[in-house]
Amino acid sequence: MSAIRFVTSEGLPTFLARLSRNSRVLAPVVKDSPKPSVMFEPWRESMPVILKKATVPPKDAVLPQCESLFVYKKSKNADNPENVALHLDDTAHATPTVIFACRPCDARGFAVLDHPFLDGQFVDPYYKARRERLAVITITCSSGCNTCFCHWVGGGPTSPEGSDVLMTEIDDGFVLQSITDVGQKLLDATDLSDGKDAFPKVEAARKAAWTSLVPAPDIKKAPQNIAALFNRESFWQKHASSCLSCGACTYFCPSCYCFNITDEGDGFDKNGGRRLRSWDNCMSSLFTREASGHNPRTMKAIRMRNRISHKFSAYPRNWGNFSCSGCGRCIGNCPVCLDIRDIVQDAVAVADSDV
Amino acid sequence: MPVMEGKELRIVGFLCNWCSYGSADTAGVARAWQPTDLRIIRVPCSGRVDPLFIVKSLLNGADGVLVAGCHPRDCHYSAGNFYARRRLEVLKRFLPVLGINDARFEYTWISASEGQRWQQMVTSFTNRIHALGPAPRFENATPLPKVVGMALPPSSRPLGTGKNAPLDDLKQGIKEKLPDLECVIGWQRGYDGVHTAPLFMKIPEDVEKLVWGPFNVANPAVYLPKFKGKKVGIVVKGCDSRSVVELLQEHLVAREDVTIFALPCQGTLDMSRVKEKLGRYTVVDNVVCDETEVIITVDGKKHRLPMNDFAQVKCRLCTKPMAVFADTPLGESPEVEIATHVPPELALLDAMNLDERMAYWSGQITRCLRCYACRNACPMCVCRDYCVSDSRDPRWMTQEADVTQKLFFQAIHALHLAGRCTGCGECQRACPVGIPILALRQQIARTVEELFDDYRAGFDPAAVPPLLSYEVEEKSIREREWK
Amino acid sequence: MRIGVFICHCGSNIAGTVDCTKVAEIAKKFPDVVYTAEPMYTCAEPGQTAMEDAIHEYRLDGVVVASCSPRMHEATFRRTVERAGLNRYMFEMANIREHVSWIGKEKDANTNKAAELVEIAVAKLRNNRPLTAKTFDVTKKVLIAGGGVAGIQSALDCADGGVPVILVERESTIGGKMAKLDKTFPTVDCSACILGPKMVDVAQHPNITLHAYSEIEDVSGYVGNFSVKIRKLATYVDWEKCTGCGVCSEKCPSKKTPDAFNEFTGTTTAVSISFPQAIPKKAVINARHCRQLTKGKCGVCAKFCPTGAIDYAMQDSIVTEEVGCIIAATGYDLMDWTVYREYGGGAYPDVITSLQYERLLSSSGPTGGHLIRPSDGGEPQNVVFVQCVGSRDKSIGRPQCSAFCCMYTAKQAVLTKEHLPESQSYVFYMDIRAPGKMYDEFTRRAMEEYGVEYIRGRVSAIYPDGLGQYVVMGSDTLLGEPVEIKADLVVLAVGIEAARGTRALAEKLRISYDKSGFFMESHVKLKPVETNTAGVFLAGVCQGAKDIPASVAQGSAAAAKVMALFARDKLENNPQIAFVDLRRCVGCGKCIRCCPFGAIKEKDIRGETKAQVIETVCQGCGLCTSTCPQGAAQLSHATDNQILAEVNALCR
Amino acid sequence: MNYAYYPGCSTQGASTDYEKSTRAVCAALGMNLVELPEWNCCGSTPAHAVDTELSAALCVRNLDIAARQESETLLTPCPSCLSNLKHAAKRMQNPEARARVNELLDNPAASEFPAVTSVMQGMAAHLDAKEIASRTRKSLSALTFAPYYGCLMSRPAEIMKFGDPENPTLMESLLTACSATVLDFPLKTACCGASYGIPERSMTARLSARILQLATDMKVDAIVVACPLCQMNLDLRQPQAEKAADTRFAMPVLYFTQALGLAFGFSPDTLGLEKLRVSADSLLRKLGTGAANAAGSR
Repeated sequence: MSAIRFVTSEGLPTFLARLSRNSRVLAPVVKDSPKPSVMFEPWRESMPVILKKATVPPKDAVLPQCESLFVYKKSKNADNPENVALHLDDTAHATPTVIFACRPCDARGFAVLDHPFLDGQFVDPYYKARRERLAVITITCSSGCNTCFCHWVGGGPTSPEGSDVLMTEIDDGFVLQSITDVGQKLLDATDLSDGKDAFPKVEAARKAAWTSLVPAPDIKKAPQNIAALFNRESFWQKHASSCLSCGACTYFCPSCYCFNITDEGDGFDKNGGRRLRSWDNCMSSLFTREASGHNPRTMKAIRMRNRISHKFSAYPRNWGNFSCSGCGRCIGNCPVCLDIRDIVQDAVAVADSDV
Repeated sequence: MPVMEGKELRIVGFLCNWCSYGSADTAGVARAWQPTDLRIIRVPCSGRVDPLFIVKSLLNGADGVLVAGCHPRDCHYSAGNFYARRRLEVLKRFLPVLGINDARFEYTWISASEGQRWQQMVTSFTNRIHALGPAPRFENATPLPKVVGMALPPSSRPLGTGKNAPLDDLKQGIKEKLPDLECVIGWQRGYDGVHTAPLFMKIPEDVEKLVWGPFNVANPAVYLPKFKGKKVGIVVKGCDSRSVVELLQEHLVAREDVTIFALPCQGTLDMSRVKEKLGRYTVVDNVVCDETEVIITVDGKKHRLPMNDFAQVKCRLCTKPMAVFADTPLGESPEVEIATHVPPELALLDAMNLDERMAYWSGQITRCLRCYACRNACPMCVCRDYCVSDSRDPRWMTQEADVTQKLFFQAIHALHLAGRCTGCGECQRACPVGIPILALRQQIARTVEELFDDYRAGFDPAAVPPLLSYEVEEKSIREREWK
Repeated sequence: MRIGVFICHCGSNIAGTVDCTKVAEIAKKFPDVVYTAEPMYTCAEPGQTAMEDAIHEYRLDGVVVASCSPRMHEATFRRTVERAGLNRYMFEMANIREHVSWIGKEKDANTNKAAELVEIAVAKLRNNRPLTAKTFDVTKKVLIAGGGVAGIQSALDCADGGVPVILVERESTIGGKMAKLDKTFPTVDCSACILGPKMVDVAQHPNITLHAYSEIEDVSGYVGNFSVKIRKLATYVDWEKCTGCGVCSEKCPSKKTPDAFNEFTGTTTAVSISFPQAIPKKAVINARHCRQLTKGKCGVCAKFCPTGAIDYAMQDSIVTEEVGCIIAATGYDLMDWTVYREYGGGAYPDVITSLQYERLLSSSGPTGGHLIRPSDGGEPQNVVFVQCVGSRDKSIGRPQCSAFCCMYTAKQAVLTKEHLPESQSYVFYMDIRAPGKMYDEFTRRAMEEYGVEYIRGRVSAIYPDGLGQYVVMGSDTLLGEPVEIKADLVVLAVGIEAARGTRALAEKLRISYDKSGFFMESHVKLKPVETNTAGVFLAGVCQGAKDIPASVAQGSAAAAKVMALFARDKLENNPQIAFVDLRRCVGCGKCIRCCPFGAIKEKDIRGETKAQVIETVCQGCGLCTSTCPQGAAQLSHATDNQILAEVNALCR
Repeated sequence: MNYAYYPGCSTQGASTDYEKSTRAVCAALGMNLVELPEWNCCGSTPAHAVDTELSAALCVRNLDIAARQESETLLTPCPSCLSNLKHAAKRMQNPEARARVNELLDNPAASEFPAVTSVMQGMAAHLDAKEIASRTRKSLSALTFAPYYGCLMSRPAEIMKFGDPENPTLMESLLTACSATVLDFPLKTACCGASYGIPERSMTARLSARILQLATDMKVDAIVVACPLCQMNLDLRQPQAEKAADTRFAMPVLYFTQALGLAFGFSPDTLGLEKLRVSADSLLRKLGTGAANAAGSR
């Protein structure tokens, strides 16, 4: 039986303060700017938290924009300058972290990332260290939105996947429901009052959320249909003609995890040499440019094919589900309003009509 | 090897091989005592000094940077220092907008015989830097939490929805020319009624999808260079046409290859404000335009958006609602009141002191994810796949996600746009996290205007961009006045 | 890499204020440094030998020498490492003498700074690449622009030395300004008599091809291999047929044509030969005054020409010459003195320029050498000479001295007395500049033997007195009094400027020019004949004001430079030049627009426009590198990465 | 059309004839001169030599009055006043100077001042030559004039903006519009020596004599001037100049407004011709106009 707790809106700061005793708490906050954005930031006393969907998903908590895989230092002996000593530190640094008030789509992103980083033949130690120290408190959505399509891809406004705690807003506060053991422990460690009585209200709110959605089309055939279109360049060209090849889709995607590895600095530097892992963007021409200068994906259409195929065909074949949680950020962020939903639907339809 | 802790500050000098390096030698031969802070990097010519070397130095811990070259007209390479003078002056006026004290950077001319002058120069510059103290660093700045709201400047003309624009005539015009063209770039309805997406018209049926109105925010000129060598048409707003002019100027498209279709623009919407106004919604029920407002109904709720309140800032300041030139212009260009208002993004910075600006940028730039939407949406960012920001040779930047790297990229972008930026604002519009980066380009555009006879990019395809030319006697540059 | 660092003591020059041992200790810890040494004198033979030995013994593939300025010994050490088998560019210098030990007294700070300069050098060296020079052929032919006395001298010297010469002259005759002079100082011998024979030699020399009435249209190429397009202006007279008989000119009805050769002191005919000794002695039609060409009817000259040389349909033509060197000898023009409103601004007929006066004195001039006032033809009694009109006058932006006016003014005053013994000459001067051989003696004679009255002071105004004379107001600064002189004729010693079109030519030749438009020499003192463009040399006043003997001397000097260059069969380029990474290049042409040498051209590579460096033309300034936004254009030995390595060593 | 008008002190005493003729001619041209209320000295000769800021403050006070009247143009007949007013306006563009001058004033000066210009330029801008010609009642074709501007009117060129500083021609255009013959007078901008009128009278006499001599040699009927000080030197002090040159000139020296006034048909009294030290009767006879009441007697 999961733990169910209740917190009033006014009680949230106390709750967050309690959480941040043992962990870094990442909570959404509005960044002031002509075009305001909502970012996850480590919670501090009196930081005004906003419960809006964040502009950038909290993926950074497990897969930072840039991290040092290892740092090395070189030193020389003045008596024999040819003799260089090397010291290498490859500790995986991880801080216990609670993500507060991400959305179900964000949380599902972690579930997507877990497969390649934890489940395959190779376990990524850096990811693992962070993931194991992570707890996710998700706030369920009260309605759909113009760019979201979580319910197309197997999720929904109240989907619990990837979450440790689900939080739902009701008229006078929030009900928190643990989903996992981690969540249960997390709630148990707080002094929040019991919320069982309010749970019917929660169920009503969740149901209302679902009914607000525009019905989803059937894209179950996407994996095979997209694969069937692999060699149809014209299809991809049509859908990529307006693409600018930037990373406004991938870098903001809760489930994109491509990275690049570069070496920076020198062992003799004060800061040492660093092997960096940083986000990479499959829509960029550089993504596949080889050292020789050759590039198998010079055309953006082919890069678009890669992105769509990976999310809706290759990944599902490997891991079962789409590597897309339908958050819609790639649509809303795209400077030229490219819509991944159109591409997927079109792929399903075009390939179907071929048969 | 650090500077002498507590005694020296980090001062970097870029000296041309022929005159100024020689003057430092002459000073040495004359045993002219100098402070020990300066470290000299020898370059062939002051024209070789990319302003970005200076920005990089200053962002990465230099407390002062001094560039010296041959006196004007004495350049070993005839004109290197003339170009350097323009570029370095632009840089000098750019640094403060980042929050870097421009007194930390100086450039000067000195001949190989002027050893004594070199001694004075090094001494006075070093004293100046010591008086300023160690340079504050971005990574240590406390981010400025609150940004003051920006006042909207008065509009240069009545803004409207363009509902009466002769769209049908335009469609007809496009259809007539379409057979000779690879395609015509325009706008079509996007994923819902309040968004448009680029449209590439190839067949007459495509032309029917063309839309015109306040949702046509994207600048279609960004696609033009890809069509180099092919016949292509483009539908433009006035601002977009300035980008086309710049591309023509840089020979990235040929005039004979591009057919320009134009309608007078009455303004486009600031989509971030529209988004705020509409809030989270599921379905757009209806979009209706009357002359001056857009009425949007979402999820059954009606919102009125007067253009005067919801247009992009650049539309309020627009001086060119109609294309600079077009092959098929339709409609009359509205009367525009030419007033020079400082764009609000820039006015905001103007009102801050250097420390505040540094804090402002460190607060804003942190959330940059280096997605490069700003760069890729910029019609003048023609390097594309070979941008120096993500190359190893040359290797200007690392992949590190720190404030200096992120800000340095913005400096690269802004300086590479010097004299080329038309202020279309696509960089800032494209930024998913709303970093007000346009201000950096605006500062450079303002500087270019001040220095080079009110030069504004994007009006004359035959103009020589000011940073690619020089005057022997510069009217507005007084580089010799510092001592 | 395996880098060796040599910290030179330079006796006590460096070691006196820098702890060299400590610098060497620190340097040992720099990346890739495997060897350090502290020679007493690295540049001395033992020092160089030790370096060569160390390179062999420690298998060094890069060397840093921390010593004096690279401007002193970079070339020396490059040769040293080359002898030891390294590429000469795998070498860097740290200047720890001029920039450290000689300018700072604190040993700690100096040592620290020296070590850091070594660190920068090592950082740079780690990014260095071997570079090799390329060789190319030389076209042993010279083009000389300008047929004044300097150009004539260069042409004759080169031609005598066996070098084929292409002489290009803008006017219809060579001779330049000297041909217009009546007499020359200080000997007062006839200008035409001494210049004439040289002009004839030019015409007759088998090695000289003369293009008169021609202009330089375009210059491309580089030292050893210039290609020059010459625009031969339409003369409307077929010079192959013209014998210079002058019948056309005699018969021409358009007699009011302004006479440029006579400085507009008289008139000539629309078809004419500028003066009797002209070379080539060929007629030219002035198209703006020819009735046939302006109104379409006349044709008198064509009718009378005994050889049928008149060709009214003639067009400009272009000839291209391939040459290895170019000598610019384009001379000067008088500045526009009418900016001096206080001298009447050109409104008074009897206020004339010294060159006009020269034509009035000349027996081949419009008056046949009879000295008269232009306004009424009367003989002037009082002649006032005003010096420094447009020279040494900052108020009109001409601070420079025109160098020869003092002397010719004295000469003209002397000639005035000889022509009109009853006349009285006055000279307003600032200083008398007579530094040449027999010059000062000559001005003294003017004063003492010819009674010329020299008044030290400037003239503030000249105005007609309403009674037929001019009042020349000035001050006598020796007496401290204002002076007023009634003059019948006023001769202005008008300052000179570079000949019209000089700036355009400079741009074609890619050389620089100073404020007055004179070409810039490569070094004010040590390279007065060379320019910064290899293979382009200067002769005569185009480089700066000078008199006839100095122009002749520079003409010969330029010829010597040409012949020295042509003594080699192959030339070698400097490998420190730009190159373009074709993958990065988007063909935007910004580098082409900026390059001061025209050393980058567009090239079509697989259907895409790309920039390409012309290796023999590039001088290695690196402007393209700092201009190219993609970092596609890179300057060898000063690439972005090399300079960034230095910046990163200092700032991080 | 209304024009703010700053008469300057000379017009109140030594050159009331200039003032009278200026007002008469302006009225005839349809220019309504609105005298600045409570104007003060422009700070000429003594003040500007002693204290530039105080002298500027004096001018600025006048400029400020004009600014508050919201006039577009401020006219003054006297070149010395004009020069001071223009210099003061220029000086006020420097924020530091402005601050110091403001300290001297009761209230800070207006941020912008109306354009200051000479009456002569004001007339030329007001009506073109053709229109001026159309107002001529009496042709001056019988008369030959030497136009004399003096040293101040056109200098320094960048401040006074009076055309070619060595060879202004505005007066010529006004007078030729009235059919007078106007010679190209080479000394039109030469110094009359006014500045040394008190300390070194002999120099003034010599400089004035040169001007008078040239005009005499050029056989003009009169010298026409635009400056009260020049007029005084050439006219009132003509005997001194004659003594210095040891000759007799008897050269009438008129204000250009007087010459124009004659052409417009005003009586000599209206134009104050009686104030001339050297009688203008010879001119009037040539024109066929009656002599002035109390023409200057010699």
